[in-house]
Amino acid sequence: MDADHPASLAGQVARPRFSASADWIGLAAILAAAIIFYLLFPNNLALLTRVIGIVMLVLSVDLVTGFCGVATLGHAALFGAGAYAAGIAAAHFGITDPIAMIAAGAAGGAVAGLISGLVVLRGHGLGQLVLSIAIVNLFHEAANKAASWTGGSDGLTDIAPSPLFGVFAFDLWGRTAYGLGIALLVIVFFLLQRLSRSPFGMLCRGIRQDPIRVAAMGASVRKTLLKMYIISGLVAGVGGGLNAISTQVVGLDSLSFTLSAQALVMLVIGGTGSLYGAIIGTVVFMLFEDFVSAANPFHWLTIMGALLVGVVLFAPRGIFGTAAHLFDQWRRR
Amino acid sequence: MKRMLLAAVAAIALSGTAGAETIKVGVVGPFSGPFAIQGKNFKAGIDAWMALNGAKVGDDDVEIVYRDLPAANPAQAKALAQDLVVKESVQYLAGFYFTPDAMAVTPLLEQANVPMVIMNAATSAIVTKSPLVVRTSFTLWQTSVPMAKVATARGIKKVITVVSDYGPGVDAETAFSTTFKADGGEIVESVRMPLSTTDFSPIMQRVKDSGAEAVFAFLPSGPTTLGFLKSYNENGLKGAGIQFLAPGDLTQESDLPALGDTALGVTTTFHYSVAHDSPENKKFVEAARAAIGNPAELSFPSVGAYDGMRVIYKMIEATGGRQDAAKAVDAVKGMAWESPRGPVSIDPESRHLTQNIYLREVAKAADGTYYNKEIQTFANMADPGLAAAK
Amino acid sequence: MQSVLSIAVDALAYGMVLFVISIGLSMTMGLMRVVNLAHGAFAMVGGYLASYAVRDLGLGYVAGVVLAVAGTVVIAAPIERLLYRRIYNKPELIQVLMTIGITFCVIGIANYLFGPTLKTIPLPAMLSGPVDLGFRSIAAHKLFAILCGLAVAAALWYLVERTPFGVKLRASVDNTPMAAALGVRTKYVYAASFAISVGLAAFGGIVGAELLPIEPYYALRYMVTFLVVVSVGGAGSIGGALLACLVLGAIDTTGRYLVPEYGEFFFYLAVIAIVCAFPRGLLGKA
Amino acid sequence: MSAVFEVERLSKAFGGLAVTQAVSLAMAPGDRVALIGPNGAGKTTFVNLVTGHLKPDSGVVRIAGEPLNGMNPMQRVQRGLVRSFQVTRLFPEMTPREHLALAVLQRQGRTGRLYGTLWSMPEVLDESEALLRTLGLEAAADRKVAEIAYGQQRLLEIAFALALRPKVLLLDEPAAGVPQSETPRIEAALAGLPADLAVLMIEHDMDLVFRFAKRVIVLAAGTIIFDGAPGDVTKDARVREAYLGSYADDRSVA
Repeated sequence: MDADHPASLAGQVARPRFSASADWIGLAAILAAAIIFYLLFPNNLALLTRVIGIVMLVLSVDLVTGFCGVATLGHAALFGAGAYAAGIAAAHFGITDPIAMIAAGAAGGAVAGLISGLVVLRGHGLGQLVLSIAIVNLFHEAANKAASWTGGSDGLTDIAPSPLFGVFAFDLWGRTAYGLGIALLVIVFFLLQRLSRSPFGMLCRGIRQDPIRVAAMGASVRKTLLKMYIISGLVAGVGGGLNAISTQVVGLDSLSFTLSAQALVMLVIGGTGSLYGAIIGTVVFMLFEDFVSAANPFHWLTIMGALLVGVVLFAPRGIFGTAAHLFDQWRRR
Repeated sequence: MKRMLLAAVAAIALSGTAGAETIKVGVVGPFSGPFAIQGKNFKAGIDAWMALNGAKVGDDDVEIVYRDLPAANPAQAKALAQDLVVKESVQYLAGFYFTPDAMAVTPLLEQANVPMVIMNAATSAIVTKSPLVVRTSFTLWQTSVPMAKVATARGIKKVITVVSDYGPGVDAETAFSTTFKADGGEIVESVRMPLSTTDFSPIMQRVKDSGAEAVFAFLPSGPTTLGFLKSYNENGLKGAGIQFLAPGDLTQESDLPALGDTALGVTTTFHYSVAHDSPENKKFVEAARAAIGNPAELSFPSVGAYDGMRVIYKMIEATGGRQDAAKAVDAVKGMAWESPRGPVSIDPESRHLTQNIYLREVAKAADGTYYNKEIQTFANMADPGLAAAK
Repeated sequence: MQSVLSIAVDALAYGMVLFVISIGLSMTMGLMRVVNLAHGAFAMVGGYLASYAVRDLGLGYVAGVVLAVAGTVVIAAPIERLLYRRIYNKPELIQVLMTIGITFCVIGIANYLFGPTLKTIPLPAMLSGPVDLGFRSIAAHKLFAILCGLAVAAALWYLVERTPFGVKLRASVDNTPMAAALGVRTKYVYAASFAISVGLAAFGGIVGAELLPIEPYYALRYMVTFLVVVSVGGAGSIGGALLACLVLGAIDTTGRYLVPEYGEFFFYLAVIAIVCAFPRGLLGKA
Repeated sequence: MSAVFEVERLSKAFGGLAVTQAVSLAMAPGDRVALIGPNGAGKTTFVNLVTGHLKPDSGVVRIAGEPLNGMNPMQRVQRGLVRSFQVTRLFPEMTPREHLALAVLQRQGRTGRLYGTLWSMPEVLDESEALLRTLGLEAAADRKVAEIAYGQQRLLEIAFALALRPKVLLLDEPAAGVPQSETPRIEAALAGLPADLAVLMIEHDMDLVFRFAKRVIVLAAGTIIFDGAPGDVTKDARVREAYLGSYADDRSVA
């Protein structure tokens, strides 16, 4: 990974060894959490798998919003495109191998990312937000219109993924789907960690902090963001593909403004600009929602709203962001 | 904690002595969000049934487990159903307001060994997706075809259809158009408008310009119907004598107080009016109104839920409380009873309800409230949609 | 020709309803720099209060409207004091989170208090009938909405451009510390303009209730529409918002007349085109 | 020596107002030129025209003989025309080391790379470290820029530009806003700029101009009114008039 060059100046530089090992700790933590959740809630695997799919969407939002500073309320377009790509591959082209379906999802997400990026990046501030909303609504309408391909508002059904590696079937208990989800999450998370430390990741953080400065050093802000949008589409598309496989149905809601807004809310709850924040925000939001909506199916929205307000008041950097900040201050003392 | 433990011990002890089981029924519906009123009606129908018939079948207790699904979201529907089956060990799945949600769950049923009783979702094809599906609501074909007959009978020759651009809307349009054309009528234009439409004036202008004698409309029940009917009146269509034809979703009872005089005289075809005159319905309405709290909120999903519970009770009885989905479904095939909506029976082949469809007119009662007054009956309608699909 | 005129009148009415509701949001976003996604919630509160006052308490329409607008401002005041004041000058995403949270709470509470059904605001006889325009008839309340829109636009313009309060407001917005140093009590200026914006939302909710009916989900259902209006017009610009509403009303209405099944496409493609061509809104300040 | 940076009859008008009028100048490698002028003389416009942020009405800018017309600001940077900002524009959450590494990577065309960390690129770190030392920023190297002193930020601004290895460097008031006590460090940094680099400094502080520049250009009302040795500038009648007289009144006539 890192070459140790004692002869070079780099060898004398105080290298932040902490962060590299933290990467591995993070991956281990995800795996550990996955196992703990499996043991604690063996009967909730369907929900947990859905959470993983949405985690990918929120990670994808984090890539453009948290890392690059592009606010979006239309990111479900990428997620839904992935879900429909995987679903259509299975339902219309007989591509039922789960890995191939995930690949189709990633490809669909990337294409949607490119299209979204081309439009959304033309705006700034509020205009950008509105462009992203327009995009997701256009995608939604297009999917509604193309009912012969997408099933329209009835949803795309008849998605029957074949067993994973020919062995593990996707059944009612959802163990296979959960396992596949965790494996994909670990891979995606590992790659995104690498990405966030790469030169490209640095450039993106630079763009968020001062795009004019980035342009003044000769880098193209637009091209960089577009590239990030495509990567973001890949990630969201994998999540969408996973959802198509695990639920075996794709609905128009996966291309909705509502889902887009929820994803952004989850990200902000967890803490923007950090991969952990994206995961924690999604898990907290969705498990909390599941809990309160089961406890009181009729009036849970109020409690949900109170949670959001509470986060702003008491953890304005998001749950992870605030925790990290407190830890940082504690370490400095 | 201690109390919970005690309760658990007590529960085990009780079940041991009595030999009775708790049979869980998972109900998925929109209990919050924009369609909360429909979910509330599910619950009212279920509560009414249990209030009138007890929470026990034989020795077995029946427990309802509610899950909220605020808007059509098939992926979440499936996750919820999976959780209900795996975690809550429900023996029956019921509810389902939206078609895509019901569709998403059907592939699970066989493996889960769970019958599904649909209390609303109204697209014909759902029952074909699994032999374990039984539906106690209606289909859009069922409610739209009679309207075409009414139009022909009234001597209307030219109709424009205006529907919301989504599955049920397209269903209603096809059902009406096919029937109307077969009877020699002419569809001058078919307009599909996005679900999000709020200002209907331009649509009404189009209707006016089309030269049709009547407009056949379908929109999902709720806020938009108000705007639609108002536009119909205010843009002078009513005045110009263009007749308004629609399935009963547009004048569901819970919307009537808001629609007020706007809806007066509007005729619709539907399977259930809260004002249906029968002793069975009186009993039901009384119980259901008590359950829902605000009597004005009671409308059609409640009757689907009420009859759904009747079917589920029959299934529990037939299986003796044991989990056997195929046997349970077999037991209700051909089942016939007097529902609050009128006489109904379950078609053994399609597992869908054969029922009367009524032509109704919105009228004002003596106490100033509005109701759907039944003026004509189309008896024993099976689902024409399935026949058409073949 | 008659159809064209007719469509134009519909477009104007629809646009003006949008304007009355959205202009308050444009003020909060442009002048106070708060992405207030709870704006629709306040419009809804106004609608509920008016419906309650006129329908259930049997007050007259005018009294009901005045009471509802005042009531909404009274309800909003502690929310401003306790919650909004903490998000002025905070990052946009934090504002989004807070205001969505507030929206959820308002929806939940409205659902609990008033139930999930539609609520109407009974109109006085004068506004409920159709009015003959010669080439067509139009509902009187639509004409009323058009007049309200024009009145609101004129009054706001006067307030911001021609009164001492407007001067203070613009000063506070341009440079809060400087304005404070010059003796402007910015806290009060912010509170006052927030109150105005909420009052406008409530007023819009009431006037527009015939077109956008009041129900608990109102707060989220039309949020996107209001955001689109503000961004197309340019946040903080009264003329911009007015122009945006007229343009969007025209596009939407024409689209739904000509190609109803593609109305949505038409509308959002137009929005994309406008936002790309005018990144700061039609009349937005650079 | 042949010119590395040439500006030929560059003109720009906003509406009827000519802000830059037929400005021409040439610089060779190693030149140290100061561009001065009273407020409103058109210095900012001139810089924006050169960097490509504004499109000139006429005229040519060349780097090493290559005309830059039609190139966007990024392409101009890639040709070796780099600027610093009057008010620091840095990335507040990054460290100086990361800034310089990023600039080095950018120069090498490697900022698009999706893999590998800085710590796996010793040559990049070495170069950044060398720049940090040259400008005396080692102590602050691993602190967030938002937390370091303004003087150090100004130095980093210069180092950042150097990391791009420009042929021509436009320094926009490099000492602006720096406390008196820290200006010597800035001056030292300026004195240590690479010998083959052509530097055009826009500056108000005449002390700094006299110490740094071998040549001074005075811009007034959009035209060059003086181009010569620093020693002569204060004696020039036109310059005196521009700063002290009411030359600006004639601008509308021009």
